[in-house]
Amino acid sequence: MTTATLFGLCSSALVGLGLFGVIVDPHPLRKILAFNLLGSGVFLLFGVVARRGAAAGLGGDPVPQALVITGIVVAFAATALAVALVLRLFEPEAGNAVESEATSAGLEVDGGRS
Amino acid sequence: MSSTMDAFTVLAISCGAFFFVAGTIGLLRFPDVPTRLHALTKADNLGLGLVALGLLPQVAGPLAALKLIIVWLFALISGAIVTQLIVRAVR
Amino acid sequence: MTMLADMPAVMLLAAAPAVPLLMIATAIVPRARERLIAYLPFAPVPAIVAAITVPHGTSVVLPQALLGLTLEIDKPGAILLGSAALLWMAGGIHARSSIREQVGRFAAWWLITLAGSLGVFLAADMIGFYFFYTLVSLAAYGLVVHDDTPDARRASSLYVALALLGEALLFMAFVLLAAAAPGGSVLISDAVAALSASPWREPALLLIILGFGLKIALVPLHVWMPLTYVAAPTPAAAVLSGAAVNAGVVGLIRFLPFDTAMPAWGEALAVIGLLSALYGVIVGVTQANPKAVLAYSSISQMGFIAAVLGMGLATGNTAVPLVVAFYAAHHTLAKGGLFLSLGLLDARSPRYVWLVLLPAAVLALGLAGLPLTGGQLAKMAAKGPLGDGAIGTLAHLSAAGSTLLMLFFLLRLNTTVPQNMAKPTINPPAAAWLVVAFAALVMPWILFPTIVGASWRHALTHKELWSASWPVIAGGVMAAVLWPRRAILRNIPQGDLLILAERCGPAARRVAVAFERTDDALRQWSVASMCIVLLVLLTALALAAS
Amino acid sequence: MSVAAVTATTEGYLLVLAIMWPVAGILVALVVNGRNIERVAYIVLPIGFAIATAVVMAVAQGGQSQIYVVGGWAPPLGVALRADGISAAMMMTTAMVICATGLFARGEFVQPAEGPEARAPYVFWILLFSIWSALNALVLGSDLFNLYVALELLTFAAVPLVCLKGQKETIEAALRYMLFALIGSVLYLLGAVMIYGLYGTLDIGLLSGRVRAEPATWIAAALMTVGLLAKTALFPLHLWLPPAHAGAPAPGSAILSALVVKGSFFLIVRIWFDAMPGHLSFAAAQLLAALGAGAILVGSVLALRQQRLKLMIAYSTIAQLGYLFFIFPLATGFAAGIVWSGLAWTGSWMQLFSHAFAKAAMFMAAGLIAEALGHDRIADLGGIGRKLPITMFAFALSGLSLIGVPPSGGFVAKWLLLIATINEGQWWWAAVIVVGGLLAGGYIFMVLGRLLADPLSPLVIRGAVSRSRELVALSLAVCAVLLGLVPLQPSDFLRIGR
Amino acid sequence: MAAAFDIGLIVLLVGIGAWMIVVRDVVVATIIFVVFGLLMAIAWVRLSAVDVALTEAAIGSGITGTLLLGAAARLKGADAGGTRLSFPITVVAAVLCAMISASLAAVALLLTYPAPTLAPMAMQNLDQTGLGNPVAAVLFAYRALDTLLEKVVLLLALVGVWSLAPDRAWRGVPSLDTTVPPSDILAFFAQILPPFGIVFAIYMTWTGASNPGGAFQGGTVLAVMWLLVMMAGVMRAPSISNVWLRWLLVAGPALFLIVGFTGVFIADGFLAYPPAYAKALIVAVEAALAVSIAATLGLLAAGPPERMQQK
Repeated sequence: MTTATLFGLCSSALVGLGLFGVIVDPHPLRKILAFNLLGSGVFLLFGVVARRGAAAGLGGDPVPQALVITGIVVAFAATALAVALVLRLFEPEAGNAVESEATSAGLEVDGGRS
Repeated sequence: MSSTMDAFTVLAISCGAFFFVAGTIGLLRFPDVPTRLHALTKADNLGLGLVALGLLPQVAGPLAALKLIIVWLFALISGAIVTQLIVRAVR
Repeated sequence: MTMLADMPAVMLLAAAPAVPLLMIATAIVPRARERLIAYLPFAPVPAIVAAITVPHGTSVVLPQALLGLTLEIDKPGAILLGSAALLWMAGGIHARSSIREQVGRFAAWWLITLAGSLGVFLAADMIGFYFFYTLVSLAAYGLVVHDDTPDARRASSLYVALALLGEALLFMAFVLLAAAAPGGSVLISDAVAALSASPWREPALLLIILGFGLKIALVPLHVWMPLTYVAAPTPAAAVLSGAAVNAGVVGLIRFLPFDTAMPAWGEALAVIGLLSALYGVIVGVTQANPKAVLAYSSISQMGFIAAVLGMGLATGNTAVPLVVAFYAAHHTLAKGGLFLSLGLLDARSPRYVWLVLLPAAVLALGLAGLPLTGGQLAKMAAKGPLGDGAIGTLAHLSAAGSTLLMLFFLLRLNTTVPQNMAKPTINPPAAAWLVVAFAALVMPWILFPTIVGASWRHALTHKELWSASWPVIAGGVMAAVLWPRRAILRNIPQGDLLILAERCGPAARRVAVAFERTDDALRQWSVASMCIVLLVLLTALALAAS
Repeated sequence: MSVAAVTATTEGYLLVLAIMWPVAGILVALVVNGRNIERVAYIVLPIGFAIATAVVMAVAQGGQSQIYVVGGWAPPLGVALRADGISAAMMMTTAMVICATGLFARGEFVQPAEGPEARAPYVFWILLFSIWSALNALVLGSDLFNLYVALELLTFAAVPLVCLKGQKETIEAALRYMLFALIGSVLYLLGAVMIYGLYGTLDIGLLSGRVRAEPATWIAAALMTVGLLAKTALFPLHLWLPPAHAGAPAPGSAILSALVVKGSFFLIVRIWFDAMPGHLSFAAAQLLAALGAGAILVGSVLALRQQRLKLMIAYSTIAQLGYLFFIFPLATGFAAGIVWSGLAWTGSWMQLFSHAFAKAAMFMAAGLIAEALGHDRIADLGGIGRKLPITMFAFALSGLSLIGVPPSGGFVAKWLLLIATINEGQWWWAAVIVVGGLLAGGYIFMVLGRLLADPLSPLVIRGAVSRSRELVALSLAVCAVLLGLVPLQPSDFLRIGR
Repeated sequence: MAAAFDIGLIVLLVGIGAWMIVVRDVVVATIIFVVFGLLMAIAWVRLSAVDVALTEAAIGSGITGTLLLGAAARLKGADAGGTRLSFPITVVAAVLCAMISASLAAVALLLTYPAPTLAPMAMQNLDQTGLGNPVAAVLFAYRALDTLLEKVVLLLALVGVWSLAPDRAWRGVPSLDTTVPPSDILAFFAQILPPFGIVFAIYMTWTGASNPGGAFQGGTVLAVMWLLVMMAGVMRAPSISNVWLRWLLVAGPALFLIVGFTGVFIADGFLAYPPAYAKALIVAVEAALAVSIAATLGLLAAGPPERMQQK
């Protein structure tokens, strides 16, 4: 079994684990962690694809490698936004801070269920 | 000459590995985050230092040796910082 | 489908539905909206002129910017158009003086309904027909709900629900027709011509009959009619019962393939029609409210029309559309006139009540085919298609029922008049109403020769007079027997079967609650995210199954 | 599009402009003082609109796809942009709705005349530009990874829009949306990398010639499709949509419901009709349509049961999205044995465009009503129709389009789709479409009835509603109606490029 | 031997990943995640993707870890955990996820050689870009559009994070240092490390043109240094309405965009470079990007402004 195949299996396992975590973890921060695990699994598959495409004196196909770099940055941006949302949601005084037109519209949205 | 050096390398890296194992056990067994960090940093700093030391005779030139030492130093500093941050996080 | 060079005729044709729509456009300006009601009587003027002057067969294809609609006038269309437009005009005159609240809104709904009501008689393509049909069906909602009483709200909710159901059925029917039409043509004539060979013939016919059956209130799809006519303001009830209902009649005329004999469908329709005719009478005599009696009379009359259409379809009689249009036109004027007379009675002092009641009596018995009225000719014309079989005989007998019902109407009217004396505030002019009543009496005599190809003198033979008289006499006898015993007739709630249907309410609610529960469950995070995973697996499997 | 066809067309630079012009707007908006941000919008919106118009003209006149090879690096190494009929039409719809929303939002997101820069206006305009850029990138992209970046750009712009008001409920809704959308994009990415591993390219045009029917392809395609379904909020993956779309401020809801959910749908169509034509099995198409049917039924019934206007409209969006998915069984051409069936194709796009206009108008109308009344409880809307006749008219017109009453885009869409169901012999979907229209009629008239009714208690109007904002809503609703004037036949324009 | 190492690494990765999912404490899970990230970096090296390894270590583990750790610490008091799922549902979820894993594993095993690759094509065209690192060539030449859009994504995420600020704190500063007063040791380290870090970041950005490294990695190192000094209290967090800060954020993407449009006039089109100046232009763009990335990532990790700046 080649390195690529081995890491391909690893990637499959990580994707499954990440998905499982996203589904079952009740804590939103844990969901974000699990999402990152899931993302790592997906990125690893990029690595596997790149490794398999080793040619022209390169250890791997540079295209998927470059894509992963972009992907990691995007995943970080997503994590940052999600974390900011979580923090804002669980702030002790959350919800009252922005008064402007929020309460005046009186719109109640369906309370989410986790 | 080289056999002595090799023996030194083996010895140093083995010691380093021992510290890593010890640190890992501590990480797993200790009750709370600060004590776990305690185990981890000791193991990290010493273990890594010994591994770097052991590798010194094996590298090509003085520049590479310097790199190894710098790596260790940076690991020391960043380890200290990260430990501080983690402790702040859990406190 | 040639576009005639005759521009005034074409313009008139287009103006019939366009003028009311343009009048609505002015409603954007609030001040104009409030004044709009004063101009309601003028909205149907182009239609009246068009119905009289435009040569039959004239057609116009509007530009694509106007949906590319095709308008065409033929004889049945012209008869229906003219009678409906006349009633709309009289109704408009009545509304101008009787509607006092929310006049802007009332006028807007009125004009939309009017445009649709007149447009359906002219539309020659399915899209245009559906467009006008939708206008007349859905906009009538605004007229029904106008008074905003609990009854009006209940009636309008039911009305709009069933109207939407009818729309949906017809939408599907038209799609089936269009799918079978050659070259994607949406012309009604093409689609109906292709229907007999269509693989979708049976479902299409079923949907057509159900859809239009809702509009003409065939039992058991009639439940909305009594509620609606009672709840609507009088002028609105007049135009709805007289003119708007003909949208369903014209639909059946246009969409049933009379050139092919379809005994099964035709006889089924005829039987249901007769059933409605009978049912309307039976339930109608139990009603205390004259408006409700009139509504049940409409159910009965429309049932009669359905029976004529059914027999035409069964035998492949292409003369039926014209006969039915003739009959329906008389019904339009008579029924509309009767509703308007209700509005007049409200305003008249007791001394002059007979001035209203007398013409009303003529109109009412005309519906039963009283000799020398227009109704006699209408019934005569219908005799041909009905034939001499069981159905024909039964249909003829139904005239006795109509007489009974109409006499009950007059008697109910007479007993309720004193209660309505308290509000002399409105004073609708009687002239317009008299014109309608007069037209109901006279128009059939003028048109009769062109319908059946025989002189009106034919109607004055002893045989015909007797044939028209005995049902009236029979009905009179029944009324004389029943009226004193009316107390034993239990007052069946308006909408009769509706009360049974409303029992199904809780069941419907349970279904809705089940949907809500499903949705609640699916919106759980864990369930939804598991659905993703499950769907990935399912999709992959489904892709493999190729 | 074959390999040889990957050469730029003369008007191709417009495609880059369409994506980059709003990006330039974002960058400028970030550095200017917040006070000037609306002035930036006054420049960005009309010129962006002009660019979209120019693309439509170029596509229509050329009669073929407009292609731009970015940086001169042709696929598979580089990335190309491509505008075909549907992208051009999407761009136009996007431009119209965005510009209308911009006009509408002028009244809501203004910097205060005095004092320092305020949060909501600053953020709103940047998000608006971003959504525009992202949508243009989505409809023009022809590279699966480039599309992924565009998709993320869209999500990151949409999420803050949900919670712009800052209430706790909206933040919860935004978080839920964000997390669910993230799962979707990760699955899409997973599918995309598998495709690259299998075929060595991410370019949609090249893929169409290379894709083979094999298990790995099916898994990859399933991952991408379902990931995108999560972002489209197709039943049963709709958990995030009602609170998010109902909680956002009115202009935000308009954009989210009208455009954002359509972005990922567009991508699903790209995958099945451009990247892997002929690989969608009958069973899979039926599965997608079945989910659509579920969306129509559940969404409509739930809309009927809502007590709040915005939630009702949000559930209506779920239902209306369902119709779009009939494109898969009906336009693929299973019955005829050809790869393409024009009726359902045109019908589905008409549904998308008309729903975009109608739903934007409807959310705007709901926003104005909520602004005037201070609440949006359907039961207590009585009499508002009298105070805001234009708003009510806008609501009614857009509602009629949703029901499918002629003349309206919704009618054209349903007509074409229904004829397609008959032609394709899949009458079971016809029943769903008809029932859906009926239920839509139910929830629209439920609200219209309240709007027309007399108020239960004297109406208290909390704030004056600007006439110009009412007219914006009305003009969008009129757009939905005007779409009903197109001929009832397959559109040649929407076929350009295939 | 190599395979054994790989297998060990994989077992460790999966085991740690599983541990992270099941462990109860959020903070512990976060720490495990950081460790996981570092192991991932090693995995990337094993897959001959050094550029990615650096990115993973810096972003995937480093700055993400910082962010999550801070969040976990702040959430300690809050009752953020919902109810755990019932056992049967958990089992169903596990089975479904296992099926996904199994199908992915099947794909991994089914993939055949020769694998399709763009490596030869990337190398052939490398000369035209003037770069020595093919990954950089993909990022800044072949697929520059992705990179540019991704910069916008970053900025947008930042706007999104900022949008969560309370209205009264708009124009304020992120509260990095509010939880615990900074310790002297931290402040000490935070003063010695950054100079090295900055030098390293510049080197990394510069060398990225021909060796592993580049704007992302360099920018991230810069961001981490900045975060460090802010968290240690050595330097105050800036107000988000600071004009200079906003220019800093925009500079990289703006230069990228301008260079892109310049390509329309001096080269083959948008985001094309004339071969003679390709390297110079790309390095200039990378330098500007590194600064902007540093600012963006740092501010993303710092979170929304929460209070006004103390004068």
